[in-house]
Amino acid sequence: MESKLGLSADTIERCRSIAKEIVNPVQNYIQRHTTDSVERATLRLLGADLINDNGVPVPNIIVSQLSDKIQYGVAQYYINGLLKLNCEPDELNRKIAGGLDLTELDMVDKKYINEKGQELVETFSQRVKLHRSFRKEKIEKASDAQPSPLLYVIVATGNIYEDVKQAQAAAEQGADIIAVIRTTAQSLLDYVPYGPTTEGFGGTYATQENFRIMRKALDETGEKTGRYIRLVNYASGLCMPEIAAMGALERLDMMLNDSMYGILFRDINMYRTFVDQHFSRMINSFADIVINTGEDNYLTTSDAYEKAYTVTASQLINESFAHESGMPEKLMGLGHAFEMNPNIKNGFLFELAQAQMAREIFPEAPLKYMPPTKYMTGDIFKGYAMNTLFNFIAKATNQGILLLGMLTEAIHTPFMQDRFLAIANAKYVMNNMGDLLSDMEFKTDGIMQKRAQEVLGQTESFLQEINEKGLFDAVERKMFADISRPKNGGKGLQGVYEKAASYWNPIEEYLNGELGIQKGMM
Amino acid sequence: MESKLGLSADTIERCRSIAKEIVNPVQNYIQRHTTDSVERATLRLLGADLINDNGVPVPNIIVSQLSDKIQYGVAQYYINGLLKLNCEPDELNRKIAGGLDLTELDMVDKKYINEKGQELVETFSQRVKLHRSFRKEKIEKASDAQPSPLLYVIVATGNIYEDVKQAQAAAEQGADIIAVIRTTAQSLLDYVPYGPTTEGFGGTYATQENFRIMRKALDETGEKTGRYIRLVNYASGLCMPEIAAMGALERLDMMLNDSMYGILFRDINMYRTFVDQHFSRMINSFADIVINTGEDNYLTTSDAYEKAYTVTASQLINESFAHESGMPEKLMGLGHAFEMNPNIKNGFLFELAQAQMAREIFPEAPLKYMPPTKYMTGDIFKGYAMNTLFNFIAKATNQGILLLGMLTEAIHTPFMQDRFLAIANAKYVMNNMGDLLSDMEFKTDGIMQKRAQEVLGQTESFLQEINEKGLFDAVERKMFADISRPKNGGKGLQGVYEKAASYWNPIEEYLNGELGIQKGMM
Amino acid sequence: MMIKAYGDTLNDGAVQLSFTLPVASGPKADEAARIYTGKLGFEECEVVHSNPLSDDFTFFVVYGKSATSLDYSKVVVEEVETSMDFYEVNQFIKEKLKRKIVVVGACTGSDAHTVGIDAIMNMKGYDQHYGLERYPEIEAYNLGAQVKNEDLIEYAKKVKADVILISQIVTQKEVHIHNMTNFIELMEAEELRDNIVVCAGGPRVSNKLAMEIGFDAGFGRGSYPEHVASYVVEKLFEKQRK
Amino acid sequence: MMIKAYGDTLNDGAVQLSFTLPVASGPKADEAARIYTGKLGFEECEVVHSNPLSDDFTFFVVYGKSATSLDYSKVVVEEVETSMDFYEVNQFIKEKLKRKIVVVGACTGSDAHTVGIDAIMNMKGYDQHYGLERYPEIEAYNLGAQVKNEDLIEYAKKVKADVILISQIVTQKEVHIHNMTNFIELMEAEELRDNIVVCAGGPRVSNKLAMEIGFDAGFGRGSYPEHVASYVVEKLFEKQRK
Ligand code: B12
Ligand code: B12
Ligand SMILES: Cc1ncc(COP(=O)(O)O)c(C=O)c1O
Ligand SMILES: Cc1ncc(COP(=O)(O)O)c(C=O)c1O
Repeated sequence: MESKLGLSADTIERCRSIAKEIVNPVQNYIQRHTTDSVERATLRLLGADLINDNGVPVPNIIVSQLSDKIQYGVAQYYINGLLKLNCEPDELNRKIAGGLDLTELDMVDKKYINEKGQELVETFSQRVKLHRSFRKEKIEKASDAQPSPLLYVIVATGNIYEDVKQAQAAAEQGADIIAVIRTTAQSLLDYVPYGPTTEGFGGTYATQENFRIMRKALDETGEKTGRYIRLVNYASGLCMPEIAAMGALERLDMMLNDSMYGILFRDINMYRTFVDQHFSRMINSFADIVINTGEDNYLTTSDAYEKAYTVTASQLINESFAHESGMPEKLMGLGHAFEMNPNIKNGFLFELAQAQMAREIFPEAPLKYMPPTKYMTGDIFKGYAMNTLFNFIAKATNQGILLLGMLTEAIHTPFMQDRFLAIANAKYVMNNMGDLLSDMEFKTDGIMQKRAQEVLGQTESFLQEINEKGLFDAVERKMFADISRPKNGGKGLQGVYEKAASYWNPIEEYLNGELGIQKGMM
Repeated sequence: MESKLGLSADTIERCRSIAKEIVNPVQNYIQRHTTDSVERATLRLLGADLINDNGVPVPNIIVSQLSDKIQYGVAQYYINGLLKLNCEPDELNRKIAGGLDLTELDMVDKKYINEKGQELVETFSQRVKLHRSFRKEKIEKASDAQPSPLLYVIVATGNIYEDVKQAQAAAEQGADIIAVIRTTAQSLLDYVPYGPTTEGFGGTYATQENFRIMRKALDETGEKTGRYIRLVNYASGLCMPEIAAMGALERLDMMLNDSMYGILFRDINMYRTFVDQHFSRMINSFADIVINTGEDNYLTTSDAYEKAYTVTASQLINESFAHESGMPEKLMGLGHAFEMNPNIKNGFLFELAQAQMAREIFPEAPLKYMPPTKYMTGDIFKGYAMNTLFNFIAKATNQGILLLGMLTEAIHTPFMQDRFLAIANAKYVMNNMGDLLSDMEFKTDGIMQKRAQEVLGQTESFLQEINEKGLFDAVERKMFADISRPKNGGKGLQGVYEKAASYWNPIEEYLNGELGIQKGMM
Repeated sequence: MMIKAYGDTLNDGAVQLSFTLPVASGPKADEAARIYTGKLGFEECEVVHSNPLSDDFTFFVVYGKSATSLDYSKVVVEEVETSMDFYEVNQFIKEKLKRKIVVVGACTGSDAHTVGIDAIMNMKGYDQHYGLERYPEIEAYNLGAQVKNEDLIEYAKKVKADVILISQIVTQKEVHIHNMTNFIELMEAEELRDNIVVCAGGPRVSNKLAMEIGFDAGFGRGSYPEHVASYVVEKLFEKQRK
Repeated sequence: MMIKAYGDTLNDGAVQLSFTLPVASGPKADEAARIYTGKLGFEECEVVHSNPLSDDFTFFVVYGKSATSLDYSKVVVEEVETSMDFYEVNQFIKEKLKRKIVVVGACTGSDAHTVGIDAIMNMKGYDQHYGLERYPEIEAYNLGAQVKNEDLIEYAKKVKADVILISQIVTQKEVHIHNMTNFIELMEAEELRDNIVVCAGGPRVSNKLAMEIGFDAGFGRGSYPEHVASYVVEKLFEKQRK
């Protein structure tokens, strides 16, 4: 496909290979390390679940019991428990919640652990494969009813049961994707809450039970409307791999999962995040879960016109990291956003150029396009007009995933009617101007072509600079989003461990095999 | 300028000459006739004004006094009165209102009448020329502050004093043009009400005093904001020439004035309307008043996609009639509208093609682009989104006069905030995508090019058909807007008179000279 | 069943408002808007946006929560019965009324909006719904717009109308109510009211309003020809049986 | 001076509302919306639009008129004085306070929104208005977001702050009020409240709200650095003179 924007394929290629060079040393670090959360995710995939009377989840109990042994991989101790007590995970979970200390059990022969490990991996794998084929079938059946871009809305009442009402209503109105926003600051919890929850701030706790409740509700509405309603939650944070694991088990369809979001926007330690994102993306890749990256956050924090290139650079880095996790392009919901100051003259042209550029650089990725938020005000009417132009560009540039703007963005998390109005707006616009771009051409060396070329050029220089410094240092030196994060600062560093030579993780092994991930030098 | 839509210059030329052929026989009729309203307008321009105790305006009293003499032109009798009673118009008006019957006065020598006539014409001409130069100067000074398209909003409270508040607020918010909508059914009154009025339905009476009040208010706000605020009213109806006369005297800047609107949409007799529109347009031409034609009405009555060609055809006919009145293109605010069903797939493309086509066919005319009205509903949010796309097209195709859509169009005449929201929407959109069209090209033989070419083709056939039947018969046979109007039906036919050979009208003579209008065969 | 407005939590009572106050923009105006909304009965009023409209007027967008609730089970609407489609209506006339019926319609008074009455009556219909002129069992006369009540009644007498349909679109200063009331008065003066089924329609005409004024029924936005057709034939049948 | 909402005629009381009711769409729902709006105190309520949101919910747009009026002359706002610009503030500090002042700011609690506090404090400023870090006479420390109240106070003690600025953006379930109240309680427990000028800011933080909770002042949407700067230096000067 020829570039409508006159972008040079060589420059794009160069950018991509610099991104790979940037990622390489980080990947090297990742492969030599594990984290609390990677281990807890592994436990969850093998069957660990439940909380104790103090609300501490079993995976956390196990990891703290084994703190000095984590470097060997905690899976073997959990499996050893199953073998020693001759029980299934459910029972073992109850015992651990009741006070059983796994370190007090003698270890059986590694051979048996291996065997049992394979069995549990098989259970996990079967479950996820069933989800995959179920989803695939539903999506194929509904493909005519759900053309691109898919309409994505959030629910965020804080109460999973209210969320269900809101989500079902939205799905009936035409939403294809429902994201249950998490309660504020859940990303900073170093454990995953348990059970159904009804009290959150600005969102609802991500718990496995909440996933199940919403999954069931959306499947119902999907049946009713003859469509497949995708469910999204947030992996990012200190529990990134665990939440990915829960998503894989409960058939979520998308996961917020960025390689650097936690570092920059949640002050989570960079080593922790890099290791976590890799393992969580392996799970997503295997479970056929589309990730959503968080480039929009650069633009809400910095100026969207000035810093447009940081988005493109981050997309390329995210892509490179995702490749390392065995992720195919079709699962890469790379993020970007319509966040320029609405008062910029010809802002629409710059946004259009930017969106089209993303489309051309990542032709296979189902780009996730985020609506105006930063410049939304209490003027809900103005906001509605901005969303109209946003929807226009989304359709004109064939974005894959359209996160709908809410007219009340600056006021409150969405009311039921806000979502309805957003969906109606998108449907109106997209039907009305659907074939516009194929009916027009960009003027050679016009405003839009020049803008895209300029941003691509800036992206290349920026990536080069990062590569020279190295990613760790670049983050420390404020190169992203004007935020400096010291290498050993932030939350969660204490949960990072160098793997012992004998480190064993049956899930990781299995996924590496399934996803064809090449291990680099150790 | 090359056609972006690939329209054939030959076809356009052919359409134009058919339109002229259609207009020729009508013009011939027009020149041989006068009407009550033409005579009353003439009287007003010579100085007649005031009402009697029953509210009957002096011009109407004179015309009914002279009913059997109208064929000779009433001006001479009024002037005779001035000479006989040796007074100025003010005094004569009072006397007539008080009961004086002009027919009872002996006629002085025609020579004196002629002389006095020239004097009064001179007074009229001076007054209008002063208005013209005042307006020209103000507009030139403010030209940077008022780029194209000019933003046009309506006020319609029914009360001239409320209208003033609303109009001034709108002008401060950025409106360039204020139209005072007339009370419903004023077009059917065969006289012009008098004085300031505070009771109208869906609009405010057009009276000369109301014109003055609003003119003064807008001049004030214009001074305050460093802009020139245009004032619009409606000529159409049984008093078309009179209202044009009042507009010329009070420095209105635009006038709703269509060659066929009254016939089709108000069931006014066609002979009456054709004669009236001609004289009223002569006045507008001389006073440098931009006319607004009413093609939008075809689309609110019939389907906008199917009947798009009727708009283009009507524009060409309106243009041809306007030329006959000595009107330069820059005063031809030819109408069209964004009225397609919002659910049509690619409706935006068709609207864009249509608007661009009008632009290309009438490169010098300040096209008046009307907003969505028919498909507006109580869903004010949806309406606001539709207005966003409407504003988009207006700017993209460089329309001259942008009648802003109101989000409450389907509910009530505009509230003060409705106008504000409309202006804010237009400003946002137009600044944001201002240079889009010059940055894009229409795809050769794409949806838009084909659509425009198709509509132009239909226009030619339609004009041909009208020409074969003749315009009078075409109207009778429902060819416009699916409405049939019999030649001798409708209101006002009794007010049409064949001119006597000695017919005398000093205003008409003067304007014919000033405007270089060639009299055809009689 | 008691109900309240719903934002994102049952019974939160959340409502969006917008309005203009005749005061200059500024903190005092914002506070006035908050208090005003409070006086309207809302709690937790938030003035989320304000914008000057001129030196003397300011526009506000406000969100508030209201404790007011409504017993939904007590809400009664006299819905117009609109059960039959084109074919069924014609069938019904043939079988039950056993003769063609005569319908006269117009948009009355100074109101010049023909599109609504055309939607109901014209041959081609509206939104893929045939108009009354297309019904083989109905003799339909559409007099167009700006028809005087007197002329309409005169015409109805002439063609021996079973049904008169009135359209009223302009409502400013309640002109539609005056017009509709005047029509009913004339009908009564002529002692025709009881013999002829009279219906009104228009975007601001509800069944309730029309009945209060003395019509048999009223038809609001979104009406289709078969709605009024099925209503009037049932009504005529009912009258016939009395 | 009594005021009412204004649509197109003085004192017409016209207000636009939109809301959702937890009922299935249909004529009964429309009627319920009309009655509900009536119960909210509006007259001439017109349900101009309704749309199903699901089987159990319906959205409405309604226009109504309210007889409620408000005595505008009785409205009081304690406006924060915001008289000086960047240069004047620095001048004022030099001349009147005669020493550099220390300002510590943060977005507190679980709130992670830095843009607001950055707008006030960062060197580069916001919307062409320099932030406090750029003021030569101010020593400004911006601790960023998600700062615990305890940590903030600790830090303020360490740098001997004259002023503490708090930003609160998330307001769901009134989390900002809890957070702000907790801050004041801690300040009082540490007996620092009287020595330090404390201001809060955020899009839903009004001067009124902040003062009720115990802050010296509050700054809402559209605040600029010089607003808070000129307020605090005047306040400090006032304290100094006591
Ligand atoms: C088209 C239009 C016009 C056209 C009319 C062309 C024509 N041939 O009819 C023109 C341009 C001429 C026009 C003029 C005016 N209009 Co106008 N017009 C409209 C517009 C845009 C659409 C109306 C329409 O056709 N709707 C589509 C039809 C199908 O819907 P409907 O009429 O509601 O009919 C449906 C139902 O109500 C019902 N129904 C209607 N009648 C009947 C009768 C029966 C018996 C039954 C069973 C059912 C029924 O069934 C129909 C199908 O579902 C509306 C705004 C809007 N979007 O609603 C303004 C609007 C109605 N007009 C308005 C005004 C004020 C005027 C003017 C008075 C302005 C002026 N001062 O010049 C003039 C004068 C008209 C006059 N004397 O009456 C106002 C009325 C405000 C108010 N509430 O009082 C509106 C709301 C616009 C506005 N916001 O200001 N208008
Ligand atoms: C950008 C943004 C984010 C970014 C923040 C990036 C960053 N580095 O700050 C990201 C994406 C991380 C984010 C996340 C979330 N956000 Co957020 N976010 C926004 C957004 C779009 C813009 C806020 C903004 O930057 N405004 C621009 C600044 C300049 O304005 P300001 O903050 O009002 O500040 C001005 C004044 O208020 C004042 N001011 C502010 N503070 C102070 C302090 C002092 C002392 C003074 C004097 C003045 C002052 O001066 C400033 C300049 O005028 C708003 C929506 C909106 N358009 O407002 C939602 C919004 C604030 N977010 C919201 C939510 C719910 C969240 C989340 C909780 C969602 C979730 N569950 O994940 C998360 C978590 C955040 C958390 N833990 O706090 C809600 C809050 C709802 C509510 N009323 O409670 C909003 C309103 C969106 C919505 N409709 O749901 N968000
Ligand atoms: C990639 C990514 N993860 C997570 C989040 C938000 O999650 P939290 O607020 O829980 O960190 C966002 C929000 O924008 C995001 O972009
Ligand atoms: C050319 C023209 N004249 C007049 C009018 C309306 O005037 P009235 O309703 O008084 O006939 C319109 C309205 O659309 C119009 O287009």
